[in-house]
Amino acid sequence: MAKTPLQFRHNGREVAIFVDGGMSLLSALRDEIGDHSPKFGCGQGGCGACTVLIDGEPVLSCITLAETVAGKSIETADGLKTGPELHPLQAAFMDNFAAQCGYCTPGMLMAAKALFDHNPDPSRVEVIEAISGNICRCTGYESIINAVLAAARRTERRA
Amino acid sequence: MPVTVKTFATPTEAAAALSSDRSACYIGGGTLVMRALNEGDVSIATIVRLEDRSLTQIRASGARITIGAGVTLSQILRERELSFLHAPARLIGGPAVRTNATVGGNLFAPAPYGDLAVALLALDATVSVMSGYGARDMALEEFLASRDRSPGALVLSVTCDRPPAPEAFRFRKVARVKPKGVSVLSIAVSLSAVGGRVSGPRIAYGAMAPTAIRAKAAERALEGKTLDESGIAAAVAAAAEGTSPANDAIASAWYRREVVGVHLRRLLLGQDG
Amino acid sequence: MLELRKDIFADERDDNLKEIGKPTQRQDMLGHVTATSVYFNDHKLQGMLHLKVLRSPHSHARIRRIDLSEAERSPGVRRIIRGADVPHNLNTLLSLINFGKDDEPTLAVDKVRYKGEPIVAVVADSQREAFEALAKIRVDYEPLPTVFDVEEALKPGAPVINETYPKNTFTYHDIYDHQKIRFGDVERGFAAADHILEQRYQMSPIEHAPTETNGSIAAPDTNGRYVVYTSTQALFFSLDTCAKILDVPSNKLHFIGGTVGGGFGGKVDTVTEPLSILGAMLTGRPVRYMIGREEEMLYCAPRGAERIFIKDGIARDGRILARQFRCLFDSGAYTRLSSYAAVKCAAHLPGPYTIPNVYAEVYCIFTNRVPATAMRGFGVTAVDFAIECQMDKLADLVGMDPMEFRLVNAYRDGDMKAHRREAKNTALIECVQVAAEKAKWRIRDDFKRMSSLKEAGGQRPTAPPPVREPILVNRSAGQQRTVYDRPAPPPPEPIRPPPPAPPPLAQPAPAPSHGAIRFSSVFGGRRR
Amino acid sequence: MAKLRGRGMSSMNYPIGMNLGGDPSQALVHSNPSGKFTVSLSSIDLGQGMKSVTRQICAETLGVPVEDVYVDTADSDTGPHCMGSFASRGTHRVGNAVMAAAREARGVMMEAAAEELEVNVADLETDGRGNIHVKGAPHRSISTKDVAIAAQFRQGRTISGRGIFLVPLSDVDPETGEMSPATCYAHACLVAEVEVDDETGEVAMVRMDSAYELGRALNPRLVEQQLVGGAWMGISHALYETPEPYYPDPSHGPRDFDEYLMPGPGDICPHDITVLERPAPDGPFGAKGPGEMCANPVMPAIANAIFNAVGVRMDELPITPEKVLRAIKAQGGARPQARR
Repeated sequence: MAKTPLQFRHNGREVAIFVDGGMSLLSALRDEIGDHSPKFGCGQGGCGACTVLIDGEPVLSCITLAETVAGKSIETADGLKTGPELHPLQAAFMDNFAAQCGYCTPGMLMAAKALFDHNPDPSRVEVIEAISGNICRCTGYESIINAVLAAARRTERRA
Repeated sequence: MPVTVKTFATPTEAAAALSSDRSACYIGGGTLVMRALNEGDVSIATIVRLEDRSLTQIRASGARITIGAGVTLSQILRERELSFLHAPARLIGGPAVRTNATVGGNLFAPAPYGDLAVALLALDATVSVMSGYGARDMALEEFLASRDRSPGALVLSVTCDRPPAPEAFRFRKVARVKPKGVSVLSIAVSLSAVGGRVSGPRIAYGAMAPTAIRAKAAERALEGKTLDESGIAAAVAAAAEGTSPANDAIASAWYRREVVGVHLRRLLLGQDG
Repeated sequence: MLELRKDIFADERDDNLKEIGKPTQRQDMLGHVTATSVYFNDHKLQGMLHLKVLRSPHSHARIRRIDLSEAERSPGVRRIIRGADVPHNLNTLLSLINFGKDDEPTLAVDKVRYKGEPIVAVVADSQREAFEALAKIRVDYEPLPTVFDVEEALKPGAPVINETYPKNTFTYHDIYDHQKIRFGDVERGFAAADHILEQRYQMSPIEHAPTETNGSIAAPDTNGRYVVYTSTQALFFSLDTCAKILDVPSNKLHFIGGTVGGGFGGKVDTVTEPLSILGAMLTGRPVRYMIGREEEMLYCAPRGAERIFIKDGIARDGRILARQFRCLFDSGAYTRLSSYAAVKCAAHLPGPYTIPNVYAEVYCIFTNRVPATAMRGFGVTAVDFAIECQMDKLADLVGMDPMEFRLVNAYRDGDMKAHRREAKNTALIECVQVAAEKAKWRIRDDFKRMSSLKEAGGQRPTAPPPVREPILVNRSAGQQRTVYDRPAPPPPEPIRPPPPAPPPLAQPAPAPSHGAIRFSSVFGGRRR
Repeated sequence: MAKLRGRGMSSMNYPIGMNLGGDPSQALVHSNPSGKFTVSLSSIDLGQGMKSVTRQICAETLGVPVEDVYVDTADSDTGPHCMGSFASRGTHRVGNAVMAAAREARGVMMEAAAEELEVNVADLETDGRGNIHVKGAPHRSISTKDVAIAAQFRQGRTISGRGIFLVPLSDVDPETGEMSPATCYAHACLVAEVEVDDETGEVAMVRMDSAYELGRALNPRLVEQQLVGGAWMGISHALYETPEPYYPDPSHGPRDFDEYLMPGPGDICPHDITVLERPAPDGPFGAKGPGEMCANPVMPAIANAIFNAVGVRMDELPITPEKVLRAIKAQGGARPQARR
């Protein structure tokens, strides 16, 4: 198959790979770069498990054509920690028992981070809107919503 | 045969590529095309991309606003000039979908999708389309009617008038799942009132036909009326006239016809729920 | 908010424990929030191939001919697998516990019995190439008449769906087409009843919809075995099923899993493992078979639908005297686990109530739809829906409060159940009492004093006379059966004041009493 | 236009483990030379918390801190047989197997400690903090680490244990259905409040109050996860979900998460839960299993609440706005029942 060279920033690091025609960003990240933190949940843009940030905006990597991210900056759940230190969202997800099977968690975290980076003190309604594209089949969402709200309070305390 | 991605600088080249290759498919945000590829649609062998700044531009001159086909829904939500489109845009997908989903792509979304097209239809929008024969403007209604019969048509932009006042344009999406769900139906209404009486109302529906449609019977019934229970009664009674909704996984045709009048009434009277 | 009522049944527990009862963090939580938990699909193997299956477009058809010639020449194709390539191409999941006959092929051979049934598998270098090859396979079908309704399937002359069970019903005890429950004499119970209520209920099929779809990766191991990374819910169940289908000793297979993206019963059926392992055997390469979301939604086993008929005979004072069931399980085209669910359903009847006369017939019926399988509570979920809707109607019929009506009939320690075992360790009464208190739903004091304990049980409170003429017409929109009646109850004497409306929701939940322990709760941080 | 509220309830029980039994599970527990323990299983964690619950059961039984135990699952080469994660059997069946294995391992550990302290095994107890001491004489103590080192390098003992739990398979009488389906049952009662729009048939959840009896809440946060998430699934089953919207007509099956309807984060409601604990005689520390039953009481409670609100009986799932609207129209309008 014809391969196309592709360069972008992945969690702050410059990467260069070759992609097949029509390859999704999700496949590029998982199969070419080896970042398994974005998950395949549907390939339809319907579940949010593959959510990553492109230049700070949340996208569904399964329906994003890999070639379109040339020169852009991609953040995935794998890059959330700073060194060994958990991101406030990760810590809050733990405290609130906001994961069961854990498969939606990376996408939830990135959807929440997209909100967080623009709006460090969201309302419950804003949190619900932010995760509205992400399916969780285990928790019933309440613990996730509260984790994001708690993370906001946690960051306020730090500031 | 592997998928080939062809990226062009000008609409003319892109349109030519589309009309010359039956297996070619234009990709906007990817919400439709990438999904098809992921699900194994082998009829698509060529993906056509267009990198033209004008596609992602929003140009306002007076009341007229032209929105590039490549403008995304999240771009609309950031744009104060387009505040009248924020309601429909916010009700589509989740934030991540809106980062990819484009105005142009929404015009091709099959029912029950395509809520933005519903809003644009009620705003008497026109569409600038590039085909093998070159670019031309056409009414959105005409475009939607011929959409599935004209493959290879490339939408460049959509143009409409900004509503004179916020209350002059209203949008309501009825979905089972909150806050993000597919339309049971959606309704957009733009109306100007002269001396307290409605004049030249535009009512558009989503999911009440294979594409977004105008509710002409209801529009006629509303002409010259006042916006109160009795004034709108005739329009509400005629709400389902001329519609041909489908049975699908979201709702049945029967249900859509039953409740379209209820939701039209609530929208016209400014009631929530 | 979750609270523990330690005061109830306290004397039956030793609460002097160090680790049990503590809100300890999950062992897997750190992995989840750092996205480092490893699911089957997170294993990256060198030179991995991709497997996709051709699915039937028909719900019921004979396969006349399969033409693979064009597909075999398709670029990137490493191997095409047909039913004939599967060593033991007929299985039933519960054969592992000697229950039922083999009735389902891994790849359909002569006939397809549901839309989406796998017929041919393609192993190729990439998913795209597998999809392209599938599109080049030509199958010549002869469509056959279909049956989608369980009652239609039972009628004489209905098309035979699954030749292993020519009557379209699973065979119980080698002789019966259903599972029986016979306890007491329902006819005598009906004769003694003041009211008879016969109703029909329909449970929908349900898709499990785990966020991770079914899938597996199989690879030749260094020691001549095959390592299999899988999303199964039952590791050895899947391993032994594969050993049988592939006709290999079980120690040739090394299954690795354990961290699964949700299952809810939808990952027991072992639909991907046999093919990914066979693909690895036939190509000598790692093979991944992951079900797509649309495939999972449309063609993978759901919770089965159930149609349930209940006929109750009830006395004016609220005692249920007889209860009769007819339960029709829609198993789809193959047995999978529905045969088991039907027996579990029979065991559950008549619900957690003490009824002297119970009669039940529970059928596992074949139709031309996707085979049904296990899902969270199957065998019980649907019949509990039916029973509890019925209980609400019965309470209405005799003019009783629904909570008090449950308490009148609730089973208690020492009661005899319909499957002829004594009830032990029961707690239904206490649950009703606590829920009523929590919801500020007023019940009479004598009901509050009841207990599940044999000795402390006391008399079953008799119901007060109806507060109004019972509504004997049925309001259901559904196609309901009859409600016919004995002579009307005596005119109401002392009228019990109806319970007050519940307080406004704004009011906070009642403070925990009786030294109840509350845990920081998922509902703790609710902000509006 | 009216939005009418109503309350409904349901109560039920749920059998623990595979019906009729015959579903064994095994566990292996062993110590490393520093007195830290590994539980080896082939059981699956689907998110229900198998790894965490068995970890706590093992630690409690051994008498060591939970940090000293990790659970390894699921590898068919290292984990012994387990029937699988279904039928609410994980906590009860696997928990019992782990308990048996941990008891055997504890026995060896105490013997080794007795030899080191030169006392009678019967006189020893664990403090749950990693030490073993003579009853009534805490100063005569040895750490589990030193015991493990002694056992491994001096005494030549393996501090390990094997466990299996099996409820023998019950027969079923073909004529009467007499059988022994389960050894214990969990219980529940739930009250649901809904709001029904009598012009559109839409049903919105207002709140839920529930009581669940689960034998023993081994970990209240994990129990809460199951009960809250399970109740969400119950709402979903009651009002939204179906792969066949026109059953038994199989057409229009949903293909994705847009068409397959489930309550979104904007559709959920407050849910107050009380947990009761009546220990099961044969449960690990009395535990039963909350995993499956948690969704069940919600469905009928909602159907009954809808009747209370508008006076229509909803006997077919899912209870879509269309079904509610058709029923209301068939009865000539909403008929609110006595407010509860």
